[in-house]
Amino acid sequence: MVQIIESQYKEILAQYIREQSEQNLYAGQILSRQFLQENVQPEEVISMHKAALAGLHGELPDEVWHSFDLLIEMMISYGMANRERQSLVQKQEELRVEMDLASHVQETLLKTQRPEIAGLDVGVISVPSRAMNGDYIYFVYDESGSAGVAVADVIGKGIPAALCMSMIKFGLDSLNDAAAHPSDVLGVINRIVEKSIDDSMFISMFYGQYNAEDGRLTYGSAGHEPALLYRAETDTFEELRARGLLLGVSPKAKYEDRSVQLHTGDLVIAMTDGVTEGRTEVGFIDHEVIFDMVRHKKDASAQEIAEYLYEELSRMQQAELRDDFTLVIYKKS
Amino acid sequence: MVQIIESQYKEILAQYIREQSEQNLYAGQILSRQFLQENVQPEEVISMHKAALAGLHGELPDEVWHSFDLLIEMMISYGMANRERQSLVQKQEELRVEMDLASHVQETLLKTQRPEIAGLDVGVISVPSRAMNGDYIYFVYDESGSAGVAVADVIGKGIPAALCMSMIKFGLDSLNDAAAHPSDVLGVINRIVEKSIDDSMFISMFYGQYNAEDGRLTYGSAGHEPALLYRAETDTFEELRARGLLLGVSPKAKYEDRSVQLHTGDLVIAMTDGVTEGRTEVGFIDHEVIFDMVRHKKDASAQEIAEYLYEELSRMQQAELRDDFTLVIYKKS
Amino acid sequence: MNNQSSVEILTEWDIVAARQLGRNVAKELGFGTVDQARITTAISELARNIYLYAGQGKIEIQRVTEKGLNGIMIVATDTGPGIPDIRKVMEDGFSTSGGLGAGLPGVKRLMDDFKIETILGEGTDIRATKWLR
Amino acid sequence: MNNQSSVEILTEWDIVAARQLGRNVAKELGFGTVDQARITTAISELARNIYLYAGQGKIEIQRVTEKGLNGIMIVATDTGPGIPDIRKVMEDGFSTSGGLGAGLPGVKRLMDDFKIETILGEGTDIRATKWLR
Ligand SMILES: [Mn+2]
Ligand SMILES: [Mn+2]
Ligand SMILES: [Mn+2]
Ligand SMILES: [Mn+2]
Repeated sequence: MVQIIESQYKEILAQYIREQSEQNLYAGQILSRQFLQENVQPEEVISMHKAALAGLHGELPDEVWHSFDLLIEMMISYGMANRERQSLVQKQEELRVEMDLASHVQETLLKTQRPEIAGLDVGVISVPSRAMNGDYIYFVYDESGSAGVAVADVIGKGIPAALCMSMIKFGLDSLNDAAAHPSDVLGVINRIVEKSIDDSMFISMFYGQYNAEDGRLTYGSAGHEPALLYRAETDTFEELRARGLLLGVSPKAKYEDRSVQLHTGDLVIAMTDGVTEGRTEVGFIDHEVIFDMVRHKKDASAQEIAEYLYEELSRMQQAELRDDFTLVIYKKS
Repeated sequence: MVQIIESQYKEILAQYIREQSEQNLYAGQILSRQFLQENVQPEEVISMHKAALAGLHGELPDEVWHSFDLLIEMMISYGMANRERQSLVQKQEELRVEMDLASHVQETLLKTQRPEIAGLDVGVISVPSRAMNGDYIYFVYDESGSAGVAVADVIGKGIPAALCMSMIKFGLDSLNDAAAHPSDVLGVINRIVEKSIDDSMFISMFYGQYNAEDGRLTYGSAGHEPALLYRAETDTFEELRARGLLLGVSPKAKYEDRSVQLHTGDLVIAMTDGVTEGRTEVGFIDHEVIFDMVRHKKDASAQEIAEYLYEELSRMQQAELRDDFTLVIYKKS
Repeated sequence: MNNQSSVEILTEWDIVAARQLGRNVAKELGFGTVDQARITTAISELARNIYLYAGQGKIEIQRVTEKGLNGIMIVATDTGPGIPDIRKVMEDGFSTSGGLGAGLPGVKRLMDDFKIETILGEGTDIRATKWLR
Repeated sequence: MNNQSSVEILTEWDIVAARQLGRNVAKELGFGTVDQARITTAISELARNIYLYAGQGKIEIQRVTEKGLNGIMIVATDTGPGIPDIRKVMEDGFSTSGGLGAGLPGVKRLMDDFKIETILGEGTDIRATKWLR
């Protein structure tokens, strides 16, 4: 193998010394790619070059050959660096496999079931910016027509954030009450978070509780992005804001319950800041942009609207999600 | 900067062509290290070499100069590879920071408090083989003198395993009963695990429940390494084994309750397989080896015994932990 | 100020022609030997991607001026299948392995500016610029 | 079969002497120019670590034979502070940065076999071998 490569190289060198054509250089570049793939180190390339030149022009004076010997010495560090790269690439590959497994475990561990309630159409999308999602959606519902949804965002991304998600999931599991008031749910989760994680991590959460019997949505927020309410009758938007500290800041934090009456065709869009703070070439994404998209698609199903918003907004960000992107849509039918 | 480097290189080349001494080569190697640190790429080294040689021996024939032009072309791929290395090193550094934060989050999230019970001395050590621990120790105790301990090992390491730990912690938290029977605890956790994670992940667990009133230890096991019982009176060892499938295999798995009477000076040593399956140069670590170590240190405190076992056993493994290493010692005083 | 010329990439010979065009322009603009080699290597990688994976496309070489700097821009366009996951092909560790889009992170490193747009089923447009300093 | 000779490392000049010793032995054993350069670079790295961080120590060069192969073994011993975390210094990314133990993963890559023993407060013993093929 090495001998074939050596004679190929000598051939290219001979032609290049004769012709200096672009084609010779192209042949050289292809060979050099092959060198790299077959772990030929740069110091070996110099040595091969010296041998090839000696074979072609053995008559050259000693200073030429000495000069190559120094050059071999100079290339040893680059050879070491190249071997380091190979080992780093391999490690990265192992890590990729580990992260894929981890994000699969995260998915199974945190899976939640979309409410099936008469008169309520639910759409969901959640796309992580990196391997592991730091946004979280949790549903709880019952046969009497209550449907709660928590939309949470851990401040911070990646593995540390992913670890916190399970705490939220198990906290919500332990409540297990689809009719619970948002203020109570946020209060309980706040105390768990405050107790379990240290001062550098915070979580924002929107909690919405829909009651199919009277069509009211009760909601609360722990420092979370406001949800949007689209009013079908007037074709207008309202922001659903409620006061409350981020989860984990203080065990004494109090949360509000607010409520709105939903009518046929109304949409509630809860989201994380990854939806609105996506940067485009011209700056942040404006709420007006989202309004227009929602209006354009308002007659579609909740899931179709969610996917449409993701596609349009991620296109505007040149597919470079800087933050996890999560949307939940409740559509009253 | 570049000009200083260039003239330094020319100087070294001139001397080497004249003397060919080891010292010149050493000077070259030091300069080459500096090149690498200052992001001089290998193609630039060749170009610098060509220029230096031209300055010293401009009379050399054209084939020499052409040959260097081909060599520059050959080095471009190596330059790309080197830049890739730089970016990989940086990514690895970022990952290191992320993993440090993650393992800190894991620690705070999973923290558990060592029982404080009259007549019971508790020792604990848990050392991860990588950034994140896939072994887990959980304590629960009450004022009536009950002290439960769970020692768990996720089959698998790293981030995916770490994500599973929180599930166990919150499962055990929800029980919150220091007097619960091991068979019940293992049954509950088994159902949570079976429901929450997929078929590729399993967890082994030893559960021991000590009652200070009568000095009995009741224990059960879900496919976990047997615990060791050291009898002070007879200076002998017993293995504490109990039947039961790994957690997560089947929702119907049943677990045993077994029990032993502890006397003053007796030691219960629960551990994960990282303790016994550490490989040394001569093979696996034998139980007899551990027996001798325990005998040697039996009069020390439970914590001192645990730390002594870790130091001795990790020394035998040449400090290369292949698996997470976890030990809990209950010593009846 | 723009000044352009281009080579259709249909055969491997066209890769050499694109390199030659790029090298000529780079030399005229005053780039040194090392930068010429980098620019032609970038052209090679882009042209090979067209040749191997898109089947059809072209390489344009433009002289560009911005903020008083002169530069050379390689524009590689094809009507191939597009790249399904740009994030993935732009990741390190792929640049030296084989496969679709191999070498794009390498091209990005050889040049100063790099921009890629791709639409599935329609094709890919890559622009890479090197400035003369 | 063993055949040894050694150089005490006290000044930077001793690094050059250790290199020269290693190169002579490597040449005599029949190693080519590239391998000679790799072996002397490994010697340099080890000797520099002694010079910079341990203050005192020595480099021995041994000719070794095993399973019919001839080889050269560099033995670097010092009575310095020892290395607190071997796992860390053997990690990639440190080899090209500065600091204690810099370059050990590099030495490992330049040679065929590599073994390190260190005791805090007592010193470090590194053995690196390259086989002639
Ligand atoms: Mn977040
Ligand atoms: Mn966010
Ligand atoms: Mn494990
Ligand atoms: Mn284990």
